[in-house]
Amino acid sequence: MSDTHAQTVAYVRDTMLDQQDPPLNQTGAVKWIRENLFSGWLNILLTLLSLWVIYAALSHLLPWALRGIWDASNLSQCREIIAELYGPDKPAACWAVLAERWPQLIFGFYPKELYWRPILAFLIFLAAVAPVLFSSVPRKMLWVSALAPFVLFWLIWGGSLWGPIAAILGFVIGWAILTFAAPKIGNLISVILAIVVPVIYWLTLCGPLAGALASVVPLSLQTVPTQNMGGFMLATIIGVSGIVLSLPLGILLALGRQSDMFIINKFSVAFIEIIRGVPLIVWLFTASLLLNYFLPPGTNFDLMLRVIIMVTLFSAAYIAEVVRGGLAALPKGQYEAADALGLDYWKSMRLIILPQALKISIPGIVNTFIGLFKDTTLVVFIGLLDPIGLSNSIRATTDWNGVYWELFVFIGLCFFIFCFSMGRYSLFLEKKLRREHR
Amino acid sequence: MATISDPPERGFRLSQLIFDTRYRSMTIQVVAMILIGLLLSWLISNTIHNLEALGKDFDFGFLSQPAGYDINQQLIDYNNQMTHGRAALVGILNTLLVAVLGCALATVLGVVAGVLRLSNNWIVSRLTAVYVEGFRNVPLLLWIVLIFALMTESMPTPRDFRGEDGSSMILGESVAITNRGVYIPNVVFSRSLGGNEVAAPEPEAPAAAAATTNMAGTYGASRIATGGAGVQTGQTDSAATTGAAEGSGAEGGEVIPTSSGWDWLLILAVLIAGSIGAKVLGKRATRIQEATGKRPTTLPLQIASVLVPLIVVLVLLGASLDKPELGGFNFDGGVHLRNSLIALWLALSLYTGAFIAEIVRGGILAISKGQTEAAYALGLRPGTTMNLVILPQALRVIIPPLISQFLNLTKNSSLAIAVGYMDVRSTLGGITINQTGRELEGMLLLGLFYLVLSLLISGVMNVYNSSVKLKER
Amino acid sequence: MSELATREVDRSQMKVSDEVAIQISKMNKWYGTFHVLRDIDLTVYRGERIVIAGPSGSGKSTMIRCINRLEEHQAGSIMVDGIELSSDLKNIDKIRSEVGMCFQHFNLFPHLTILENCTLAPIWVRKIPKKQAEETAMHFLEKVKIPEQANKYPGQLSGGQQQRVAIARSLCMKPRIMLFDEPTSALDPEMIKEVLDTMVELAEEGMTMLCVTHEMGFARQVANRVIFMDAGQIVEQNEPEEFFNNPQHERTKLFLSQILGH
Amino acid sequence: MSELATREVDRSQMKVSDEVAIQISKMNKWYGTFHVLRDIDLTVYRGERIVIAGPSGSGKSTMIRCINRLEEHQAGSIMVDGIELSSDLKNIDKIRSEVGMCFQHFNLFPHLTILENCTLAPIWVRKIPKKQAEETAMHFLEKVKIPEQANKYPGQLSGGQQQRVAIARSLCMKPRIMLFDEPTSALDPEMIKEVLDTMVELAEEGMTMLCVTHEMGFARQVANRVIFMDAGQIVEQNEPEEFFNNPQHERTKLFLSQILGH
Amino acid sequence: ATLDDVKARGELKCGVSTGLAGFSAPDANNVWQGFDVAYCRALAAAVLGDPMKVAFTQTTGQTRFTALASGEIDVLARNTTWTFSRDVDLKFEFVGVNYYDGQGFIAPKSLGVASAKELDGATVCIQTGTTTELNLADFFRANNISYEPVPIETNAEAQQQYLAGACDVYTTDASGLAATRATFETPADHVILPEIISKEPLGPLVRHGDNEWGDIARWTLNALIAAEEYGVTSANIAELSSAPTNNPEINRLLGTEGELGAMLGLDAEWAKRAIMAGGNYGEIFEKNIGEATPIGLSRGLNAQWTEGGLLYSPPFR
Ligand SMILES: Nc1ncnc2c1ncn2[C@@H]1O[C@H](COP(=O)(O)OP(=O)(O)OP(=O)(O)O)[C@@H](O)[C@H]1O
Ligand SMILES: Nc1ncnc2c1ncn2[C@@H]1O[C@H](COP(=O)(O)OP(=O)(O)OP(=O)(O)O)[C@@H](O)[C@H]1O
Ligand SMILES: NC(=O)CC[C@H](N)C(=O)O
Ligand SMILES: [Mg+2]
Ligand SMILES: [Mg+2]
Repeated sequence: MSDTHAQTVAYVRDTMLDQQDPPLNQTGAVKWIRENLFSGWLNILLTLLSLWVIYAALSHLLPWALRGIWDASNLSQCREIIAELYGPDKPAACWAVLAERWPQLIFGFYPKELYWRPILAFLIFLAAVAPVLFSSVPRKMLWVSALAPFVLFWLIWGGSLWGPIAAILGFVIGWAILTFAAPKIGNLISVILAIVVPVIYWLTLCGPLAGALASVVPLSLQTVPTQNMGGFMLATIIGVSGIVLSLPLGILLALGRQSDMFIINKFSVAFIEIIRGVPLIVWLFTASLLLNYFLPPGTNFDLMLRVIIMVTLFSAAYIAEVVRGGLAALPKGQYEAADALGLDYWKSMRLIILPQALKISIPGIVNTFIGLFKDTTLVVFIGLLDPIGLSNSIRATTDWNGVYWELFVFIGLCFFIFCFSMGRYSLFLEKKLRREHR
Repeated sequence: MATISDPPERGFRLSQLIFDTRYRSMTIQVVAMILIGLLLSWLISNTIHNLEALGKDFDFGFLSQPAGYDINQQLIDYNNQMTHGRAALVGILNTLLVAVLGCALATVLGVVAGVLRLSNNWIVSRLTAVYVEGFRNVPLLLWIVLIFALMTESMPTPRDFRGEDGSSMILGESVAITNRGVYIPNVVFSRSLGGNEVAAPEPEAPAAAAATTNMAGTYGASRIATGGAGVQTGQTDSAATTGAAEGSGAEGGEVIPTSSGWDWLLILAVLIAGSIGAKVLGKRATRIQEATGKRPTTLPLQIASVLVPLIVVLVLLGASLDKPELGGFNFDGGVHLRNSLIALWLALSLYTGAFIAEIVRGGILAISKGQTEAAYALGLRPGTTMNLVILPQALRVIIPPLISQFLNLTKNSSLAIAVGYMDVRSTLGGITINQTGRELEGMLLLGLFYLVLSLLISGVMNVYNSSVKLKER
Repeated sequence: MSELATREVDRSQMKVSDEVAIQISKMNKWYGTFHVLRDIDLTVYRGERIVIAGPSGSGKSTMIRCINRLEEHQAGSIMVDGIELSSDLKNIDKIRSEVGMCFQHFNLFPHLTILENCTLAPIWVRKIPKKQAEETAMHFLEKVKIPEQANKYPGQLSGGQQQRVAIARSLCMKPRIMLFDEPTSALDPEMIKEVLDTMVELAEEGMTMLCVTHEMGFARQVANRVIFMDAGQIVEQNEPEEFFNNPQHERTKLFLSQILGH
Repeated sequence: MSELATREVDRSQMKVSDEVAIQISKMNKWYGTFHVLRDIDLTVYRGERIVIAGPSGSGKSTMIRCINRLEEHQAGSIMVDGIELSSDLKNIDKIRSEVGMCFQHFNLFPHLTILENCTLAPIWVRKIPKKQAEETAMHFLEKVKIPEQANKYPGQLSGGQQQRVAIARSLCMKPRIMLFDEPTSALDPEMIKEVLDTMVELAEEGMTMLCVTHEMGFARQVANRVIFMDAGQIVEQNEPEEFFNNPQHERTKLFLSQILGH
Repeated sequence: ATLDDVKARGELKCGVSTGLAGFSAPDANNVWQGFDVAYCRALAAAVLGDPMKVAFTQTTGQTRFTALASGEIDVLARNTTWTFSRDVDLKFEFVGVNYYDGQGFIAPKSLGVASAKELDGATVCIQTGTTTELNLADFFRANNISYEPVPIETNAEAQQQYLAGACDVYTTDASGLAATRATFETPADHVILPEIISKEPLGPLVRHGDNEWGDIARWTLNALIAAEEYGVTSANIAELSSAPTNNPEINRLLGTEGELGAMLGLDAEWAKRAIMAGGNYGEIFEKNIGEATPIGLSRGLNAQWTEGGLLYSPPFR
């Protein structure tokens, strides 16, 4: 080695340096503004443009919203008040329509004195989803979640408590068959039995049993017919039932689509493609107009129920595709390891494959649910009174003829809050998953 | 050493139906088949019974009966004496129109917003986040209704354009934005391939026509035409001048400029030929680069190869602009983009654009930072890196969900019902069903139309998917 | 290997019975038209420890996986514990619960803790009470020296630790036959030693073992028999002593010269 | 390592000139408020082979990346080939086309074949005719012993092959300075030998090289200088001989004791 | 049979419009009010004994017939025009006429049109799925003038479009025009053009085929009309029905004489309850759309035949 570099060779540090603060232009507001807003002419241009957009939007919206009138009994009165307060031609909102009609927008035509029931139901619902959504909530709460659907049904529709109880009994029967009979008669048969027996029970015994019990101990709430439900309550009921019901169906369809069995596979593919290929609104029209053609003469069931079924099928097809993506993302080794341990198909699905595939698919599933919730507005076209439908009928009255923005803003905000928080939840999950398996 | 036992008998036992992997799946499938068959036949027999009970039959004859209703926006010839089938066709075309327009605008919006959302400019990325979250989290129906209301409530009526102090048209008096829609100039040809009518020799007519054409010439230079052909300023200039020359040169019977399908076909063909030419130029550049290492500049040539033939054809056809003018109740002439179309189009594009923005953002983020760094470390410029390294990879991630967004947009266009846009659901699935009472047949046809459309689109997607997959492994 | 070499394994202690554990005869397998396994004939007696060696791509993994029916063979027959492998689901389930497998790529279940990974199959297949399953699991985790990781998730472990979990998991089913596919590939030399020690212990307890590995130290110390495969065929099989010192086949000689020279 | 050790590298053959290739002075870098690099002073002469060692997280990769301006430094200066690294885009382009980099995680372009990966930059940056670029690429692929893989995609190669492609790709630009970030992390011992051989060859041709590695054999045989980093600082630098036999700093001693004991 | 279904359900399902002032609209207390609604209430009172046992379904011009055909509603009372094809081809049964109407146009005064014939080139708002749509097409074709239709789903939307100036005129049944205009801020700024371009007999309808149910619906309507003719009002009905009067027609109507109720499959007091639900036809008219209301429709053609109108109930015998 040449000795030209003697000064750089044999360098030994004697004291360790302390950590210094970064230079000022590397932190603080100055750096931030320079880097984030004014680096380069394109950026400056974009910044100025954005500032202008923000100014334009706010300068129109804010005065209108803040000047708003909260206290008036009809639109012309409201306009008079505005003219009096701010002079003519000054834009101002008439929030009074919300002050007067908000119960209608939220509960539809649900009897006023029974508002406590949907509110209580909503609280129970929140308690029931908590353990499903957040793993920090005690696992025991899952029992609440399992029972909640029945309680919620009873609270919202009223009627005898025995109906839901008799229905629960069906599930108990199925569970009993699975746990007690399976070792004796084999898995496949017991699964079939566990499905068939409860269905027979629901179709035949369930009703009379509930009736008999009710005649002994009548435990019942005032019945509220479906037509009286509307507004966000309706959207929530349809959305939540659709979500809860479509998930298992979607998973089954996804498994079917992954299956090697020709007929099962093709059936699942056809089902998924047909459902997804046609707009929801056409399906809703089918539910409201054509379903009666397909059912035995004389059957006639609730429009809301039909809508829920359609919405469930529709989102199940979407969920199936999302879950299929999750299944495909799992490495083949996971299937093999489960096989090598001696787990059978359903056990390996339940214990190994689905828990992982579902975790991967959660963001997609949540997005499907957001979509489903937003799509509940389409029921307005088949005569159910969702928030948009109600806004139309509020506008149809003499008092509030001509009110648009206030209602739209309110409805939009409510949906935004719902959907945005669902979206945030899915982000939260995504981050949590990333932390768990690096 | 134990003796080896013979392989067990290969006889067939009943239990094999359940426990043997080969037969088990057969058993399950046969059972499934039977169940599905039973379900279908049950549904069909119910339908037959119900139809009988109602005294209805299953018959598509209604498609050939006269419709009796008018449709405001027709891409093909239609009047209320034509059949329901024709009306359905008009609806189908309207659906396709708004779907194509929507997909185009949504892609532009989505790509721009997706890229801006990744911008390191804080305000810009926040603002696009507000756009994306705002549109994603509020029902589309609400946006459609809202935009529709915004347009009808806050734009001036055609009446307001009358008088001195009223609203005025923009872009050199050629575009009128009213609460009934937007009126834009139309491109017409004085030597149309479909043949031109000659104005009746009324005394004032030639003068008026000449005046109109002259005006086109005067304003043509300073105007950007937004007509169907997407013509640009340069040609408008020359075309309009030609029109003016035509106008003043003609004596007696004035030729009325019109446009026919043939003209547009010719223009389309020229455009396609031009872009093929541009592609050939690009290929040649690549060949030169491969041979010498230097890539010749081709962009101006490529642009010219598209534009020059187009200008020539427009001049030959004698293109001019037919501007909207305030008539009795409405504007006459030009192209009328109705409110319903605009509201639906904007709402669909803005809404879908928000989803596309997320897809684009995700696609770009999915290409790991390492790829950019590797390209930079090799000395590639950012532009080249984008073209050769990032985009080819990001597109694979982006295109499949992008296409399913297109599918969603197409299906969502059925919300046209909210603004009275006459799409296929409103004609075939709405008025026709209502007037004829053929809901079963009508809904079936409607569902089939959407199904075929979406199968076509997803077929295209599958072809794309498998073509890029092949390249990778 | 130096460590292993110093340890004296009393090979006579390990029991080899006359009972046949695995009987493969004239087994052939194709991937599409690619003939991976050709006319494999192999008899494994209960308690034998067999090492399978061979160049990459020679079909070692494929053969092991056929014994578990993770791959289907197309000709010939495989009998495990006297049961023929066919499409019969009941037989497959029975065999799989008797044959443990430790994968080249571990295939741990990332959504379960280490302990849950180990107890899952005993609880659901063997129907063992949870408490007892956990005790067994802890026993084996201690054997591979990672009891303190029991409540972590696989993602939180280093590669070597993961591989040891995979070994422990397959042992928790207390299988009579164990298949190891390169069980030391992800380990650094120090770790390799630990894992091989565990396997030696198992061997001493009389478990039937098939082990694909290139750690010839292990073969020398523990195996009854070394099988050398190439291009889908068993080229040579012999006792370790003979195999290493006096290879018969040209291909074997070439391979050994590379491995030993490394 | 034994192979390398047997090979006699004639260190005096490798040219080290007086010309300064890289001059780093008082360079500091922060990630947010985290001070990653502190007062780095380093002069590299043309033709030098420098090995950078240090515990994980000590800032080795970060320093290397600063030289390529994949990371921006916030204080002090870096001069490469006499050009100061600043925000000037033209300078950056110039420097990047002179400085090759081989990443710890390869960062191959998965949508291009091996050959296309190697010819992309020569064609678009150096403006070399395609044919000629391909010839150069094949030359380097042969050097790393994978010419037969030229038309495969990165996804079809094993980790070791990928790493060799990464090395070949960076060499195809014929850079005057090469930065290697742990170029042997994914290779098995046999392959490690091959790759190190290639690097020795390059060194003999007089390329300036900075190499982050823990293969102390390489350091001993090839390097002019070993730099030891800890907590964002250069703690010690010396000729290999001195560095290994007679470390000065406590931290160095501790580190060497671990590495050598392994 | 529909009657049994309704009785079993304990509720009458009635289709109304999506909100047309005076004809059907829910008030702030969620109670439906209006002229069409009153008929449904009367029918519910007759069949179920309680006028409040009605479930109202909002239908648009497009959805109403399918809703009725599919059995989603039992009766449609939604200012629907009785036409040949609806009766025969769509397989419905109109049970009578509760309002004789015709199609008209409304235009802003400022537009300066005096006649519909001056509307060449105008933009016209129409509700889709209505006879209006077809009449309009015929009218403009017959007069050889052109127009631009703006199809709209509900009356509320049409009103919005019209007021915002998105269409020059709005056309629908004259009664609907009056109802709509009544809700305007300044009704006086709008004129209803003199032309009535069609006949629009509006009435309730039921499905074809179930004649018993059709009879009940028909005779409930007739009972309301007859009650006005005979001077039976909600004020005096209690008195008139307590004992047979000397008018046998009234006696038969109110069930104090004869078996009319039983013939319908109802009890004897069905008509009495129907009338008590909201009064006789005249009372319903005056309360919901009459001259004292903001809608301010005069009886006109809808007066009793005895007063020069067209209302004529067949005899209760
Ligand atoms: N799914 C497959 N389709 C086609 N060929 C395959 C498939 N799986 C494996 N092969 C081929 O079968 C041969 C044997 O593979 P196998 O995994 O058994 O090799 P191995 O001996 O375990 O090698 P290694 O030591 O690398 O693990 C290889 O040449 C491989 O390319
Ligand atoms: N983008 C970043 N943001 C914040 N901290 C970072 C970032 N990148 C690296 N660091 C931190 O900087 C330090 C130096 O990282 P660097 O990659 O240079 O380490 P290294 O010496 O190369 O280690 P290894 O040998 O593990 O590759 C580490 O402590 C790391 O956590
Ligand atoms: N405007 C309406 O909704 C009803 C219109 C007309 N009476 C019809 O039956 O079609
Ligand atoms: Mg293998
Ligand atoms: Mg590093």
